[in-house]
Amino acid sequence: MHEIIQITWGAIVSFILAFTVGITYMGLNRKITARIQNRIGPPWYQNFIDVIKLGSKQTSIHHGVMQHMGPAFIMVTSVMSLLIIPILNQNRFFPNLNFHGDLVFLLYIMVFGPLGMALGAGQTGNPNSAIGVTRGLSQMAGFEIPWVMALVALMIQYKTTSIVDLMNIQVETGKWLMFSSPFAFLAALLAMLGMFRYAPFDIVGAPQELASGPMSENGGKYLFVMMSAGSVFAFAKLTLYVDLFMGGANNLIILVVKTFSLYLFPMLYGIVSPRYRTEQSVRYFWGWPSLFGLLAILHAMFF
Amino acid sequence: MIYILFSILLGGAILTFLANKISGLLRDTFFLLTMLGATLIFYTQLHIGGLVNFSIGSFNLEWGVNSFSWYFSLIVLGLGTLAAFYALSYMKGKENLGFFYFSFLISILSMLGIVMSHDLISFFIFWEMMTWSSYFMVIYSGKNVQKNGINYILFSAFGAYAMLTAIALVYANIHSLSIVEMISNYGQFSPALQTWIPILFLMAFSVKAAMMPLHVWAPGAYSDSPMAYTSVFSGALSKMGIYGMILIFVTMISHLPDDTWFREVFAWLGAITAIMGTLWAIAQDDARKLLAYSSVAQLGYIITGVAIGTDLAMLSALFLAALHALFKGTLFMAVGAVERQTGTVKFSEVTGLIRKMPWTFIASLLAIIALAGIPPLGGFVGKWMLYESLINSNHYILVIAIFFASTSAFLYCYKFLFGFFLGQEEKEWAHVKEAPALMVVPMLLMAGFLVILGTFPGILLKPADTAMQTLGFAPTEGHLWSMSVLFNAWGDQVLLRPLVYAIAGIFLFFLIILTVKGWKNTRYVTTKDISSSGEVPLEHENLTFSVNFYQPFLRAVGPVMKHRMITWYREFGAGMETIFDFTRRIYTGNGQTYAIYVMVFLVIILLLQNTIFG
Amino acid sequence: MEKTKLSIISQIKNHFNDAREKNYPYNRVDFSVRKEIVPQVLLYLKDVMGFKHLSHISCVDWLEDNEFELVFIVWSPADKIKVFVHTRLDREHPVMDNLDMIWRHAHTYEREMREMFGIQFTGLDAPEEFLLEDWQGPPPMRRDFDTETYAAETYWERPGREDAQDVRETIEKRTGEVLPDFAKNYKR
Amino acid sequence: MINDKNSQKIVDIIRNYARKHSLWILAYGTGCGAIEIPPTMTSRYDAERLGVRGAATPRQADVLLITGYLTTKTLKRVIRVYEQMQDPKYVIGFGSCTINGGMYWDSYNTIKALDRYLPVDVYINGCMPRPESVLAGFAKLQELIQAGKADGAKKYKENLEWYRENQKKVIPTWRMPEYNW
Repeated sequence: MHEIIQITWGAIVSFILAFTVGITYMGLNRKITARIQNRIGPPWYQNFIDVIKLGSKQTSIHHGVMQHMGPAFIMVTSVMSLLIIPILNQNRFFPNLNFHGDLVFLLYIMVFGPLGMALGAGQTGNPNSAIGVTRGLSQMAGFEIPWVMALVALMIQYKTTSIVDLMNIQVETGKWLMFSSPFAFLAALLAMLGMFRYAPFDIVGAPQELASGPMSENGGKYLFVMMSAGSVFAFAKLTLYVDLFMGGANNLIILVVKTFSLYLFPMLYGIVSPRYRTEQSVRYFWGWPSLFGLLAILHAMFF
Repeated sequence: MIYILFSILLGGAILTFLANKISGLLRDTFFLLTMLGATLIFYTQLHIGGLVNFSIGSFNLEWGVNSFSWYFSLIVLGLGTLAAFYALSYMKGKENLGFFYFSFLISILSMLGIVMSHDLISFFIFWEMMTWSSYFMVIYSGKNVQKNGINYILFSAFGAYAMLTAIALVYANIHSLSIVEMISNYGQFSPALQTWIPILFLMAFSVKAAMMPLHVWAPGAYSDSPMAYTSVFSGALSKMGIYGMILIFVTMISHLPDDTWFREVFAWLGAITAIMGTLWAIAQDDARKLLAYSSVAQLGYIITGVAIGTDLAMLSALFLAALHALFKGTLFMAVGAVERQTGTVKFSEVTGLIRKMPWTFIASLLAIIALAGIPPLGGFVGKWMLYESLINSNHYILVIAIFFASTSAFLYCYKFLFGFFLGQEEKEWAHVKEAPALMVVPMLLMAGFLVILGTFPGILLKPADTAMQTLGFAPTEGHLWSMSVLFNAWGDQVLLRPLVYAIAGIFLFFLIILTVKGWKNTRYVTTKDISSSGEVPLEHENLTFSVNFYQPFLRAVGPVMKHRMITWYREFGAGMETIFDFTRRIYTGNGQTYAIYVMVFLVIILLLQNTIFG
Repeated sequence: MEKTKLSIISQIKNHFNDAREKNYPYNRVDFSVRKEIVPQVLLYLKDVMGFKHLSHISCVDWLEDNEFELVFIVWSPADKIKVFVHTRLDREHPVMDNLDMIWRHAHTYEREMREMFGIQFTGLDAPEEFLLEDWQGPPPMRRDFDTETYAAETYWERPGREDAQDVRETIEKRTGEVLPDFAKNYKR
Repeated sequence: MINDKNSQKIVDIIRNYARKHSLWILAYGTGCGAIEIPPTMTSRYDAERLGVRGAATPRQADVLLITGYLTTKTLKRVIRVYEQMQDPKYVIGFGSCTINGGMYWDSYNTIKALDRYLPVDVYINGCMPRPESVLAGFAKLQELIQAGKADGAKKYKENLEWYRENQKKVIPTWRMPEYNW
């Protein structure tokens, strides 16, 4: 009972942290984009205002039960990843649900939400939603390959499928995995571009062609939950990268610094990029990123 | 007891067939009673380890149950019973029902016979019975009966010949047909035989398991037989191939001095089967074809697990085999329900059934989640164990291949659910009603079992572990299998329950928030009320996107899918035809020519006299 | 080019005796023909003389003559010459042959003309409306259609402000100078 | 606690603040006004600093921006889009065409006063209004929202019959789902 309360409490606190940081990052993204385009841009807290506004929308519509549940599905992914991914080294922040083999679990729980939301998007009957979903799934089949290759490289190099073990190894040796297995880091970094779905990989939402794709029929409270889940998930993913490759973090400030420096990569890549077509995007991930992944596996096998 | 079981099934089959002439109700009753009686006897009366033997002529036949065959009989009878209930409703009003039920019961009987035979001769007989009874199902109805039936029977015959050759080789060497003796004498075979006997057996088994070069029959046969049987066909009958494979791998190949390449080849064949099956499934528009290719792909994972052959891999293969029977059975039944209610199985024709057939949707949703391997359903457990075992046994590239297949599987999973149940609700399908309870309940039962397995995989893992001990595996951490605890490849504990509870808790929490917030101002609108630039779609206008669903993805993987195995076979067949055609011309029909042949033959014989006979 | 144009004129006049031509500068030639032979002329132009492309079909409302004039513009990509084929229809019963067997896209122009001028094309297979959804008034492009009255009747007009002032007067009053009257010099 | 008057006031202040500073516009690009939107949104005038941002679909949008004349055919779509938007929602009429018909005052298929058909919160005058005046219009709308006076949606709901009558007058075949939220 005590453990359950502790984990619940930890989930709530880390959710609030991830929500705050994630939304701030999204706002900073807009600000930095604006500055690069020589605009003043919205304030950094603009996304908080947007989320509150979406939350305070008075009416909302849905096309059926699956669409109604869609945002809840995607929230499961976000919060479960937060529960699995250790926020700080040695679980200093809050105890999580870590177990040995959680990397594989994470890979699968990461698609739980998107698939659930895809079902919701499908039920709307809007063709744009379905097209967006097919694009998203295709792209996922693309970027999961280098991403899994990177993870497998780590797993075989250190003979573990646990995130905590990988973090402890970095703490013990004092060497970040991004230096000791550089190819894995490269592959994972390139896969991150697809994971964040910023340009040139923003084929799912593509406001100009698909009218925001799977979300096109969601407004009000549904979009509110989705936006929150997206921000939380973004932070969870960044934390995972920090945990795996950058030695974790000993306190929250270091965590924020590390995650933000990582976040700059897809963001800055995206600002100056146009958009790929779906098959180009899929093939991109099966090109150089997968080659790096292969090199990472070879590196892990023979060195 | 095995006698009773078999005679009940055989007698029931004949009685059902005969009763068809008298009345439909009697036939249905006999059919159900037979299935239920067989299941009841199997669960209550059959003792593990019991052996019966009797002689026919000089052949000593031996039947018996061990934990390993018990596990597979569980799959056969569990799925068979549910499919029998389903069939009653699904087949209502079709022709030749006596024949259908007869073949159904015979194929159940033959599958049980296969797993319970302890000698090669009855094994072969049951194997052939299974092939023929399922062949009758393939040609029972359907559009491309000729093509698919011939494909199926040709490949099965090829497999059967391979097996017969192997049996003959075994008999020639040890003068006994007992499987136990074959295994115990395996070490004394000559090295060539040691390689060839397992290869020949594996050929036969991989035809049934639809492994990569021999899978050509599967999509056609699965999609052409009645769905009530296809769930058994794909769920249980293909597992007979897996059963044989496990037997061969454990008893023979692990004794080979150089078994590594053998295992590698088969593991890779399994992985390629998985990848290609998945890619082809993505390209299908026919739901039955999609599921058929998906079955091929799923069996690919199982084959990989069997071929790797470590404790965890074998366990995952056994677990996945049972799981595949559950979810693929459910899905084929769901397709059958949709087919029965709407008359079509094309994704591009039927949309928006979710509100009309909610229970079918729920069952297929759960089955799809399990198929995709997404937690918290049972599929994840199997996938997870497979990955762990692959990583632990140093098959790194194989992990990537399997993972690619399993990620791409999401594409066809979504296509299945979207194609039938989601999308715009059309006036054309407004009349559709939920399938009868007899069809829905078996689906829901199996789907519910999948949910339970996600939290308590021990229900299946325990018998699987016992089965593996029969095969001579050391009891792994297995003796610790409790209901909801898994062990990863390094022997660490994984508690499933907190994960499942956490997922359920988070989901419910946010669902309640979503529902309660602005409850009064949340409205349901129809699927015609969509934001399509202010345009209101008319009643007959269907905007659902269901044609060329994954075109960009298929374009990206295009080069891989250019080559089809069936084309190769066709070319091979055409080549053979040319050769035969040429050979045929020897017979000109002219007596003079034949005289010349005789002359030439004699001359050659005379000329080569010394070389050949001297 | 002039040579080609002349040869086109002579060829057409040979075939269709009552065609009246007018030779414009540059690459334009006009013919006026009876409405009955328009399809023949166009077919001849298309199939024999290489005028493969129908650029436009337009209509002129000759209210004073009580006639509609249809103009078919065809274009020869080889000769770089365009030919205008004029024909006149009775305004009371404007009926014309359907041309979309010759050029598929004539369909679009014909639908537009049916809606805007009320010209009936025999056998035009397009029951639904084209540009004007729910239009219930007379064909709006006819010159006897009074669009101002129609608009005033159909659409509510904002009355304007109470203190609205005449622009010219106000400026003259404010600045004290007389503005030149541009409109005086403009002849309609 | 929640029904307490003071706390409701605080909630209202926060809500109005959020609504004011986060205007997602659905630019219904009719007529020539659509070309004034890009300069308003991009580097030169940068409306995003006011929290104005494009929305892709009516479900997500707060402000319906009608940028020019409306033919009856377009009006039908605009009404549909407006009714698909979710409360609270605002309408900005853009350019003199929406106010009194502008240069299309005598056109046979162009409506002359938008507020007969949809509840307009803010009109922006001009033919066409420059981006500065567009920004001024947004500022005015924000002012109204802050004061709680931008209640066009409420007005529409209350006077639905009147609006419907006007709409049906210019759209004879009424073939739309009913407004029911």
